[in-house]
Amino acid sequence: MKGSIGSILMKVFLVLVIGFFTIPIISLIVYLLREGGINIGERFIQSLMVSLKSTGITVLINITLGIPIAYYLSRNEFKGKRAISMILNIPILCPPSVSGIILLLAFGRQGVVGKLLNGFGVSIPFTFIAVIMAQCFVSLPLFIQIGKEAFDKVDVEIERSALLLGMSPIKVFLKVTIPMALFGLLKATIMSWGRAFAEFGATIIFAGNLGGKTQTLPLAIYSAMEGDFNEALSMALIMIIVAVTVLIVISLLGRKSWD
Amino acid sequence: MKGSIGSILMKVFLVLVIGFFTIPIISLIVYLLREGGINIGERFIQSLMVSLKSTGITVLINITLGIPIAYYLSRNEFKGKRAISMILNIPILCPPSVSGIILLLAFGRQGVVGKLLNGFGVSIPFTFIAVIMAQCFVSLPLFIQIGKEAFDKVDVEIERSALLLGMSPIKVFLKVTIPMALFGLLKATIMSWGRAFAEFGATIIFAGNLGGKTQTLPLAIYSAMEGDFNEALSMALIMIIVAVTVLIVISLLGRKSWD
Amino acid sequence: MLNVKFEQEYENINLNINVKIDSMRCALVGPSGAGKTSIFDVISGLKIPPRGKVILGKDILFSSQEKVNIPVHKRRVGYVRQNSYLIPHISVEDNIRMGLNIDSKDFEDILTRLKIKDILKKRPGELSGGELRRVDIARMLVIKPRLFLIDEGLSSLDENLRACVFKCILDKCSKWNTGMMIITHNPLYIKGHVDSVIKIEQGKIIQG
Amino acid sequence: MLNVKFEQEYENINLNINVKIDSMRCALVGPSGAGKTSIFDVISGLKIPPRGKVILGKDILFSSQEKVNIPVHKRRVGYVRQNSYLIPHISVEDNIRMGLNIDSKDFEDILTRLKIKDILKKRPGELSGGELRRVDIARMLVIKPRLFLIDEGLSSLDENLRACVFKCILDKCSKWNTGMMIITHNPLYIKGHVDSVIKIEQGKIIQG
Amino acid sequence: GKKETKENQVIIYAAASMTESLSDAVEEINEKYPDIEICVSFNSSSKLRLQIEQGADVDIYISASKSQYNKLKEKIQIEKDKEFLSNEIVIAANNRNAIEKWNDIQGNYKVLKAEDQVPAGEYAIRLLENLDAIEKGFSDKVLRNVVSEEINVKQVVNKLYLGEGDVGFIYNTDLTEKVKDKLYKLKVPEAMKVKSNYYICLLKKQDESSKIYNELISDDIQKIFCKYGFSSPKNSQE
Ligand SMILES: Nc1ncnc2c1ncn2[C@@H]1O[C@H](COP(=O)(O)OP(=O)(O)OP(=O)(O)O)[C@@H](O)[C@H]1O
Ligand SMILES: Nc1ncnc2c1ncn2[C@@H]1O[C@H](COP(=O)(O)OP(=O)(O)OP(=O)(O)O)[C@@H](O)[C@H]1O
Ligand code: MOO
Ligand SMILES: [Mg+2]
Ligand SMILES: [Mg+2]
Repeated sequence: MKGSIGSILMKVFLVLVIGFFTIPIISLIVYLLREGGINIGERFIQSLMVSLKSTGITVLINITLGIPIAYYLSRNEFKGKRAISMILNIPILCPPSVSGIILLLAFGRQGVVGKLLNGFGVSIPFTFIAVIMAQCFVSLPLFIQIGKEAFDKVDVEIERSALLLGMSPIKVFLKVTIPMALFGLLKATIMSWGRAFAEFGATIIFAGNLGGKTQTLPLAIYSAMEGDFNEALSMALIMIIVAVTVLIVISLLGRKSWD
Repeated sequence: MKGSIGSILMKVFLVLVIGFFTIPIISLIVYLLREGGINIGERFIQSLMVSLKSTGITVLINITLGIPIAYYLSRNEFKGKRAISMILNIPILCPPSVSGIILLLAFGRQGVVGKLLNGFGVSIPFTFIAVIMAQCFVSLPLFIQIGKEAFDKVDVEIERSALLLGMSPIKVFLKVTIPMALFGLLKATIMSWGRAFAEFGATIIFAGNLGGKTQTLPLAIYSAMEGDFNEALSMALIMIIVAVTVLIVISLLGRKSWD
Repeated sequence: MLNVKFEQEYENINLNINVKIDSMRCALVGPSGAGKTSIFDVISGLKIPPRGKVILGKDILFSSQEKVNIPVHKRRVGYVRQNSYLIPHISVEDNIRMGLNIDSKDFEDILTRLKIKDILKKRPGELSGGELRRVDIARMLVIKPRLFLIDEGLSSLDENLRACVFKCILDKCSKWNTGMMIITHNPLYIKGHVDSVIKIEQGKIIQG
Repeated sequence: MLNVKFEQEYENINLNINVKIDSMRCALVGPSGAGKTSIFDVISGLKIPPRGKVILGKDILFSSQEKVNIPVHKRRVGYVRQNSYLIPHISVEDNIRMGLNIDSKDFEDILTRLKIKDILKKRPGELSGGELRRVDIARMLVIKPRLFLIDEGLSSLDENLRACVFKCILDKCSKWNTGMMIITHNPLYIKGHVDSVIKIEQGKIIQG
Repeated sequence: GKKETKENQVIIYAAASMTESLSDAVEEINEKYPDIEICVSFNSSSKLRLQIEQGADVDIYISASKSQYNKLKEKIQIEKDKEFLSNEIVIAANNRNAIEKWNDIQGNYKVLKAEDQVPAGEYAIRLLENLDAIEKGFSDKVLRNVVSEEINVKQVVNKLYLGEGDVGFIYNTDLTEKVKDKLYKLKVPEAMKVKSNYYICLLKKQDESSKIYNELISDDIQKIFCKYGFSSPKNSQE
């Protein structure tokens, strides 16, 4: 990889790929500058709030459920493990709209579980809770899969040696494992948050598109496209900027807690 | 994690999560059984072929570009690395429809790069190439991020020791690093393939929707939803089955090459 | 004082250990692959054999029959393993303080005698082999164990340092009334410092 | 025959090495943290010092001034490091065969004398400390190196085995006309087997 | 301090093509009934119908086509309904090509239409068939040049606007001020024109729902819709 041909090829690859991913964003900025600049309204703020609130909760759920499960899957061998790993891959393989439909079939008023809930007077679809469920459905598997990689990276012998010092397993987990897996877990958090933040297809079908309630930013962009293309693109650009800002903040937080 | 309370909590978590992900799929099967069974037509076969062909090429591109880049990012520190890692996160944070639009703004007939290409008589949108570009845009970053984790997992000292044996860096990479990172790379392949296979929003906007040419399976399912709901759900179920089958085959292939 | 009994089969060797140790300071010797490390692993709880029993003082640490298995972190066995497994992202000092269970006078004394004061701020990845080993010994010593195991812990130290470190270990162990066992291939320097020598060969105790 | 010169500063020590070795068999001794491993790392190319020069025979392996740096895999230096870094997912035999560069007679001879024939099918993770070390020695020996470095490679072996392994290394090195350098804290067993002893302290050569 | 007063909430599911106009109308109605909270969810008529069938809690549904409205009627009891607005399918062109007459579009242009199941696609086919009667083979020639069957009509508009497509079939209401600088419609013979109809359905009997329903079909509000290019259904012939 360090031979001169190899390293030149490598640079070509990198430039190609980076170009492929940056040119579209530059194009977006160029287009907006040319067509009269940024133009957003109340809808943007409203849906941004819905997005930040829902993805915040989703990420908390992902961390709470995802970290123990990822750790468990990383450290234990048991029968049924492959099946679990398959099941966790399915939501990643489903087109989001299909995810939305099957969530509706399961938790909708007519759904297998939904009917039961309905008996207790609970109706999930088209509520804020549905937004969170749709986001968890698509992002939790991502968190678990990447989180598991992060835990796999931590040498078990280091954990075992820490036990010798008299630290309880919980303490070892919190003080040794988590810090060593931190960068990986951070990546899992960021990527699953991004997946939730960008989620569109499952949300619009399972949670609907009610302004201020279930209309997340991607849905608002979709709605804006119906009327004002420029507004939609402006929202898209600001959405990307917000997302990148959140990214940077998360990485800085992670960096701090690392030291 | 092995105390009895901990392990009970863990089991509860697992059951909850597995339930959350399986109930929707079971609901889908129940619904289809109740409403007259599976019902698919020519559109399914046609779009499945488009999907398998395009995702196959996408995965090849991901592997070819992704493995060297992931390895490079894993083993080298250089300024600009954080920027690259940021850029690679952006497509993950973009709602797919936004990805589609910015691809159009960049590579469309009127786009920043597209105009140039148009001068040579090349027009990308509405072609099979556009399908692949859309898929790469959303799946390559995923491959690189997970692939990097996989390479991070490999102890650099083992690589360095292999160099001492007189193996060239390329040989060390192929015979030591790749096999040690294999499971992680497999996961990267599977997840990026899944992401490409399930891709909808970017494809429909950048590549359009023409049966037999640019209509992938998720697009066909979406189209069917407008008309025949049962057909749409049947396609969704078979899509999931095909996807899981491919998953299993990939993991088995990986397992073989591991030994 | 210590009673270890266990069986375990591997492809190339069957371990069949049954040993009773009454002395406070004991050496374990034998050829490579005889099963020395395995005994320490079983005592410390890192290895759980299919059949076996470990009794330390009056406490049953492990018994496959009675289904007892005191978890590793409750055994208070200080165990310097053949390899070091320090926590890489924190400093040497933080590594040592992780299980700290003694007063600061003893702590300072150990740091001084093990000559690790200069490297307290470094990360484990920046240490030489012998430095790593001394840090490992220090962090296992400061937990004030009821039993202290060293697996070839001193062979990577030069003669002067080895004597100094060994003396420090012996002093602390007698002060705390802690039993000590050492695996070594170098019987010279332990002579006179241990009360008994256990010899093991091919997975079996042949003298001890 | 071998000329090593380099400078490197660390927080706790400055290494300033300048040594010329003419003997074919040489021992490197000195207290823990003196810089022994660093010298081997520089010779083998694992460590690239900011300033320095390494000449082996007539070849410049490294020179910061002339911007020469022969990559590790082209130096043909066999280097048994303080820790083992075997490839975990393949068998011991496959590990050893990875850099195989000698005929099968020599190969068989090494396996026999290092007593690793019984464990060829095992994975590195299933080996004892001494077994691991012998495998490591074997895999570095079978590349038929032009220079063979051992960093405390023999201290984890019992006396009999140590003598046997050392003899095997010496035999092969003389047969191939390979230079040998060994780091040890146990000057007894090398006595009579090496032509010169280099002493290092605090990052400086003090005798050699 | 959340406005979670459920009784005073009216939920409308409306065809996506009404996004701009209905938002305007709702604002107007809100001034009259400040104590009623009106929430609107926009999506394609068929997705909305599906959601209502699956149990969405909806007061009013507005469909962009008769077929979706009919399908819903089979499954769910509707309190009141009305044929409510009318729209027209038109041939739009981007002004980067100088296309003048409707029969110019058989040339080598990139044609966009909504897919057949979507109302706009269905109407486009009907328009082509009508025109085929004037010029034999016209329909086939145009359909051969279709580069994409978009999932909704707005995608057609956006891609025409960006210049990725040359010609497309869209609604009259889609030719808003915002796109008029780049898009224009081609004249077709009056007799061949294809109209589409919007249906509004009241799904709940409650007071508030009825109030809003009545407001939406009132003449005052109709005027707002007309401003956006809709017309009253009276002068349409389905
Ligand atoms: N990467 C590094 N960063 C900081 N300090 C280092 C690094 N590598 C080595 N050192 C320091 O350089 C000194 C010499 O290290 P070296 O490993 O060469 O010692 P050594 O003579 O092999 O000692 P030992 O016998 O304990 O293995 C030590 O004090 C060590 O802490
Ligand atoms: N996990 C394992 N799987 C298979 N075999 C094992 C395993 N652990 C140990 N063994 C075998 O058991 C035997 C004893 O191992 P042990 O580590 O106890 O040896 P030892 O006496 O410490 O040797 P050394 O002095 O070389 O460290 C060895 O032959 C080793 O190969
Ligand atoms: O239901 Mo629509 O208005 O044709 O998207
Ligand atoms: Mg051992
Ligand atoms: Mg050293």
